Amino acid sequence: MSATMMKESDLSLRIRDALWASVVAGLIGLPLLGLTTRDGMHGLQVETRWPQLAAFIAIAFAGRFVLQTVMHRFKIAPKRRASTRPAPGVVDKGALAWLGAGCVAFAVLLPALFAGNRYVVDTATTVLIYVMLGWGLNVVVGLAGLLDLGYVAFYAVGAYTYGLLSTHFGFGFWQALPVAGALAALFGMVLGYPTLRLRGDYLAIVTLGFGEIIRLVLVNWGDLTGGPNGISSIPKPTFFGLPMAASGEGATFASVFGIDYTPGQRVVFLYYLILGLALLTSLLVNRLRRLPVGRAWEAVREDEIACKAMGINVTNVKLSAFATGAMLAGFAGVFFAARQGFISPESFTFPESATILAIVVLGGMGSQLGVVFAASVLVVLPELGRDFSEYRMLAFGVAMVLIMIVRPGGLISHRRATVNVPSEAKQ
Amino acid sequence: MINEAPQETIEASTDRFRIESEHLEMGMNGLKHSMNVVAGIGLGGLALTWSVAACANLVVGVAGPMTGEYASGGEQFRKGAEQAVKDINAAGGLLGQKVDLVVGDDVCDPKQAVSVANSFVNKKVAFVDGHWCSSSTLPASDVYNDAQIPQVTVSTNPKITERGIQGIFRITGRDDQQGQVAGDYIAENFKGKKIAVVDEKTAYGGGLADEIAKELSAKQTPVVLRQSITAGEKDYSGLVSKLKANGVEVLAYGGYYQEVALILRQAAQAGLKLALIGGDTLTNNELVNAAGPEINKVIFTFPPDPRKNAAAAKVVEALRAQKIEPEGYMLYSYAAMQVFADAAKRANSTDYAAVVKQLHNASFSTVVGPVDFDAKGDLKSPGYVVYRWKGNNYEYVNK
Amino acid sequence: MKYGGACTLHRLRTSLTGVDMSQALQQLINGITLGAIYGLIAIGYTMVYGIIGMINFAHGDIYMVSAFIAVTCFTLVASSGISSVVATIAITLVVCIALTSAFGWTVERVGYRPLRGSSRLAPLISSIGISIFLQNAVQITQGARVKSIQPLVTGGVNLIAAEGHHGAYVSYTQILIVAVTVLLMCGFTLFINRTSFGRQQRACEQDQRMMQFLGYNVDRIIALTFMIGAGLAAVAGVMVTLYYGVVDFSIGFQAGIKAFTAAVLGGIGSLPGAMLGGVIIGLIEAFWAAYLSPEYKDVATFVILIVVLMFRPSGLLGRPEVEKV
Amino acid sequence: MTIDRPLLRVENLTMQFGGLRAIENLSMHAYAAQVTSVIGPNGAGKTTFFNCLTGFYRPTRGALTLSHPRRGELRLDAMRSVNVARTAQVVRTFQNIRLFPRMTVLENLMVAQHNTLQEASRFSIAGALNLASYRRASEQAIDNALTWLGRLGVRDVAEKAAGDMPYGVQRRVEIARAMCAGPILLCLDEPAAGMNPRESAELTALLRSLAKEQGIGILLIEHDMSVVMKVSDHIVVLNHGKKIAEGCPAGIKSNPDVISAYLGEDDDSSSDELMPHERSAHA
Repeated sequence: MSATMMKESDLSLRIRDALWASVVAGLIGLPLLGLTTRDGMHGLQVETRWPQLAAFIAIAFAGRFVLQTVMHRFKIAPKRRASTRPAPGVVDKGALAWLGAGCVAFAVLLPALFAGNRYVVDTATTVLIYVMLGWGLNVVVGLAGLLDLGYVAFYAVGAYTYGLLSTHFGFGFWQALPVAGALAALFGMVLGYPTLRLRGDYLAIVTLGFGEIIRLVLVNWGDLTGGPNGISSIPKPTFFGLPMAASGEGATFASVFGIDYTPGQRVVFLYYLILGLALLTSLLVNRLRRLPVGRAWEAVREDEIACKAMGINVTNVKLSAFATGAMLAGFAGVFFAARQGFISPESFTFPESATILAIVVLGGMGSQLGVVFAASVLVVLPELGRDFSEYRMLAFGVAMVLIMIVRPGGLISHRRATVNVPSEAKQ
Repeated sequence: MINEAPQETIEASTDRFRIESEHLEMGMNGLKHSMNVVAGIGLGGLALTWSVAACANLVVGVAGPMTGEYASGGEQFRKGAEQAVKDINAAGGLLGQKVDLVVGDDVCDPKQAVSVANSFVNKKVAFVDGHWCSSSTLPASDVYNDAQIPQVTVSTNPKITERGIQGIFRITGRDDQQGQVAGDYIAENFKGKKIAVVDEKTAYGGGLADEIAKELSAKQTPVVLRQSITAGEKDYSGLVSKLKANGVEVLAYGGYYQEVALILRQAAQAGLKLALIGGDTLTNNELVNAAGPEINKVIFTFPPDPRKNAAAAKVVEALRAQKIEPEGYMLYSYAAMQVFADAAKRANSTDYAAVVKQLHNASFSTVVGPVDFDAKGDLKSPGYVVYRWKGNNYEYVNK
Repeated sequence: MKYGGACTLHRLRTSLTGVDMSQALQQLINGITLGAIYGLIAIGYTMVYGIIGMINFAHGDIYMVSAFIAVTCFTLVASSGISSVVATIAITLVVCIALTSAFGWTVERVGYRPLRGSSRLAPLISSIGISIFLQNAVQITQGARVKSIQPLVTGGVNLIAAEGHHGAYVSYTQILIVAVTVLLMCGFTLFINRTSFGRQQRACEQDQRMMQFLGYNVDRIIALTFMIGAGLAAVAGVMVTLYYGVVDFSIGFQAGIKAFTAAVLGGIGSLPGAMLGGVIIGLIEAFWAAYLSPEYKDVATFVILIVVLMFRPSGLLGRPEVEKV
Repeated sequence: MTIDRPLLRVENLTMQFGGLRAIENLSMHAYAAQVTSVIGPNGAGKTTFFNCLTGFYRPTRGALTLSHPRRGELRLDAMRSVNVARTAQVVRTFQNIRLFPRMTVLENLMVAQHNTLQEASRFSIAGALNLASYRRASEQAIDNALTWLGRLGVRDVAEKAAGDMPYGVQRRVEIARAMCAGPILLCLDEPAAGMNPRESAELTALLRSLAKEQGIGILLIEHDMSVVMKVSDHIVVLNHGKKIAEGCPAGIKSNPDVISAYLGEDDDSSSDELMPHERSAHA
């Protein structure tokens, strides 16, 4: 009896709640869905779309109600205070390791699985670029805890370094790679220095500012960067000096290996190239994490004052984090330039930085595997949406919000210890 | 329970969206789902390969900014292509095959342009109509060249045809050519007036303004102010008061219409009387409302208005019947398709080499008049004409 | 950068020759107008930051939405045959503030409340997500074309009418914008300092936990803060629509960044700071654009921001945080 | 162990915040191999003293001189906190525990040995290549850490996240971490706070043995009189930033000024502090 009473009361509760939801839906739907303006003969004219608005409100009501009921039924408590600390690993280490191995295997086999499917391989290449960028930014944001909204600047530095060196001085991909990395790292330190005293959001806006400054300089310093025209016909990377071409002067990859050239080969080659770079990055970052410098990064994130009291030079630690992250972005930039063959400032805008940051956070800060998944989601989603392009960025935005709400700690919020008690010492 | 309501409101926005939201959920619940997402690349790919396998028809692509800042330009471009394909199919298709049109949205972003290009290659398109922005055409054309797909673009940046790519053609003039025309016009019609040359820093605008400036100096016409601004701003009061301080009467502008509208309005507000001369993008009728009464001060260069061609009459009629005004590049997009279809017919195949050979040698009659490509792929006789906006439509300026 | 410096110097020399007082005055006026708008948006950032210590990246897009609402509203009112300019503006303001604050509320509810107490980056990302969503939602529902209304308030005052069209000119719109902003600021300061909500709001900034223990509904206070921020952004949206007359779905980003910069420059968390920062940035832009290189004016803005922060790590009016050991 | 020359000499140290004098003309000595306690009612300026000592505050006046066995006379008041810990090897703990919460206990102790390891890793190159030299160094660091965890009886939590540990454990981990940094002067800010009598008794024993066998000086801020009285060789009593008494535990206990300073306190929480522990101290 009382039970039914209960049900009744919270049923009405749910209805009231759903009504409230639909009221809000009405308020925000009215100006966007309900009314719109079209260019008329003289000035704008207002058009109404009541049916859409009504549908919208109805769906809001129904959706809210159903959702509430479901949550009520399955006793899903709304988690208000999501824990600051990453939730204890979603899965145990073993499973993660296997998953990682699985991803690598999938990545290696992908060109075979989709043989001749240029588009898939190319999209996978894009994913890997973002994975690499994500891992780089992870050092700065995930490990050292420095919020960087201008990361794309270093990506640009790398790309333009290769673009300029190759077009002006005939540098090859492999020669340019270290130069670009070093230069980006240098920028990382230069830009990092003024931000050392800043925390949190002050750091955020300053790094954002740096990103914009770099972009504006690229746009306006026409003599060097070609301004908005960018740099075109940047050479593609070679396979140990063998060009990937139908028939270049001298030996080509195809001719040497006695196979006939197909444009697909280059795409696959580029894919394996970035895969290699990404795996190297992963190894490097993993290794650094286990080194004193890596632990210092995390320590600074956790408590700067304690670091000072332990005699750790916080300045150096932060700068090393900036430099490392920047260097990796520089490498990614070189590859980007080589793959596109054309670079212009449009590719290095703030939304790019935001996307990379989103990848790191959605992935679960500090988790390499998480970055892989997040990058896949954020790159593949818009691609899948290409055919109904209008709605794809819409979905993209929603995805970011939903993932954050469902998993505030990121897809994989699981921290691996950097050092363990040696087994013989255990007892 | 706190957070969900507005998600629903978001979901409500479209049923298509819900299709996607399935994909989103993948991301949500941790690993195995995320695994699916990785596989998602695969699924996406498979879906595409199937779609290719499914249609035995001849596939052609049209690419441009269907969303984003320049969406309206892309829309014109797409409508033109759609109409062309419709008409071709109505006439029994091409080489006995029905023609399917696939649309690629590059948002005028070089990275996405490459992605679109690759998806076209994947869908085995026989021909690409586009891209629209120079900054998209440049990187994409490498991919098409790689995959041996002929391409006809309306991008006006000279560089595009200067890179020795065989299969790329341009059915409009180039910035340097229209820059010349605009420059001449200014030199002749605004003798002794104070002239400023301003551009927004885009591949299109910068190039155009430089050409105008070059032509003016060639004609010994002094320029009191050469200036660049950043596109996408809203406040150009700085520029305006600079123009005012220099007593500028004629503003030659290289850039898109959004900025033109703002500059004119803010100039008017500051009580500055200006004549503004710009390039082909000022055909966009968004400018009419955006610039308000100032519109009548806008002069621009554009190829001869194809709507006035007898050859175009039928198409124009057909489009107007669908409440579509064939303005801007719509008919050029249509013509690009015509050219390809024609070349394919003559070559009696859609094979790259054959089609390109035809495109280089043969001459075609299209809705934009006779079309002849030179060795580089540019028009042999690119006519640029000067127009002036009058209220809601533009007309030739009689010199 | 070096090149930039060189060319600006060059520009400086050339332009200083042709410069007269009236242009300076003109830019002062333009700068203050622009700054007022930035300031109005910046307050939204600064309030939200003050109360939950997080950046609301969607704020700029809320302002954009309000501009669209304003366009629709202006058009409706015009077509409904109300001719009085004052009435038109008043109605639009009310409608915009009401609807826009609904957006503010929703943003908080969707993007922030579920994430309260989780890592500081989670809400940042969700708000970036919301910002992307809003931009595209507007683009889809309202169209990608630029919306424009005919100038509503025309005419102005010539300050130095003397030598021909070299005079400094204040349009009535500019006067209106500055006036409204000043009024709003005064009223707002009173509101925050006098009313009980103002007190609660400031108390929350000090210590949310305590407020909770004291039995205040912190969620409600935070939600209201978001709504107020949105309301002010709405005013900015209306003003911008009046001022420029042209609106498109991408205006939110630029303005957002600038306003955010303004908030930080003035010392994030401080209301007068936000206004001050806004005006400073407005002036920097106006003068840099007029006398030096317009294309480098944003670089200038950010460089100045960075320099200021290097010497005052918590902005001009922000209370410096002492290292608590 | 010779206690002729003091390890730390504090000469009329004054710390002023605006109008408020947190410390006024404090002069005192601390010796190697000895435990020197600084006691006093709340707000007596004890922690401020530590902050001056470890370079977090710059003293308004006065000198803090450390006679380092190898590096000679060092003026701590002129050093940045980093160097106080690194060069002068003066390591401290914090009243409100400052561990690295999301890192494991073992990692916390490894971070404390950062400089040695960083040295060994040769700009992370030797480390990245995992050369023998670095491997040896890190193995040493690990069992050094484990040893200290053992000494403080918290070895079993080595692989747990430090932030998840109970209060008492965290205190001990923090001490272990400080010891890993290899101090010659160890400054402990209320180490016994939040420990039960048994734990604090253990702590007392531990501190004494640390001082004696390692020969390091220990500066101790503590409210728990039972600990203070047992562990200290020398006690300095502060009140309102001034030194009101100094001497051996017995002397301090019977010192009228001290009693009044505590009992005189209107705040009774601190007044009863002395009495109960008095008894337990005698018991």
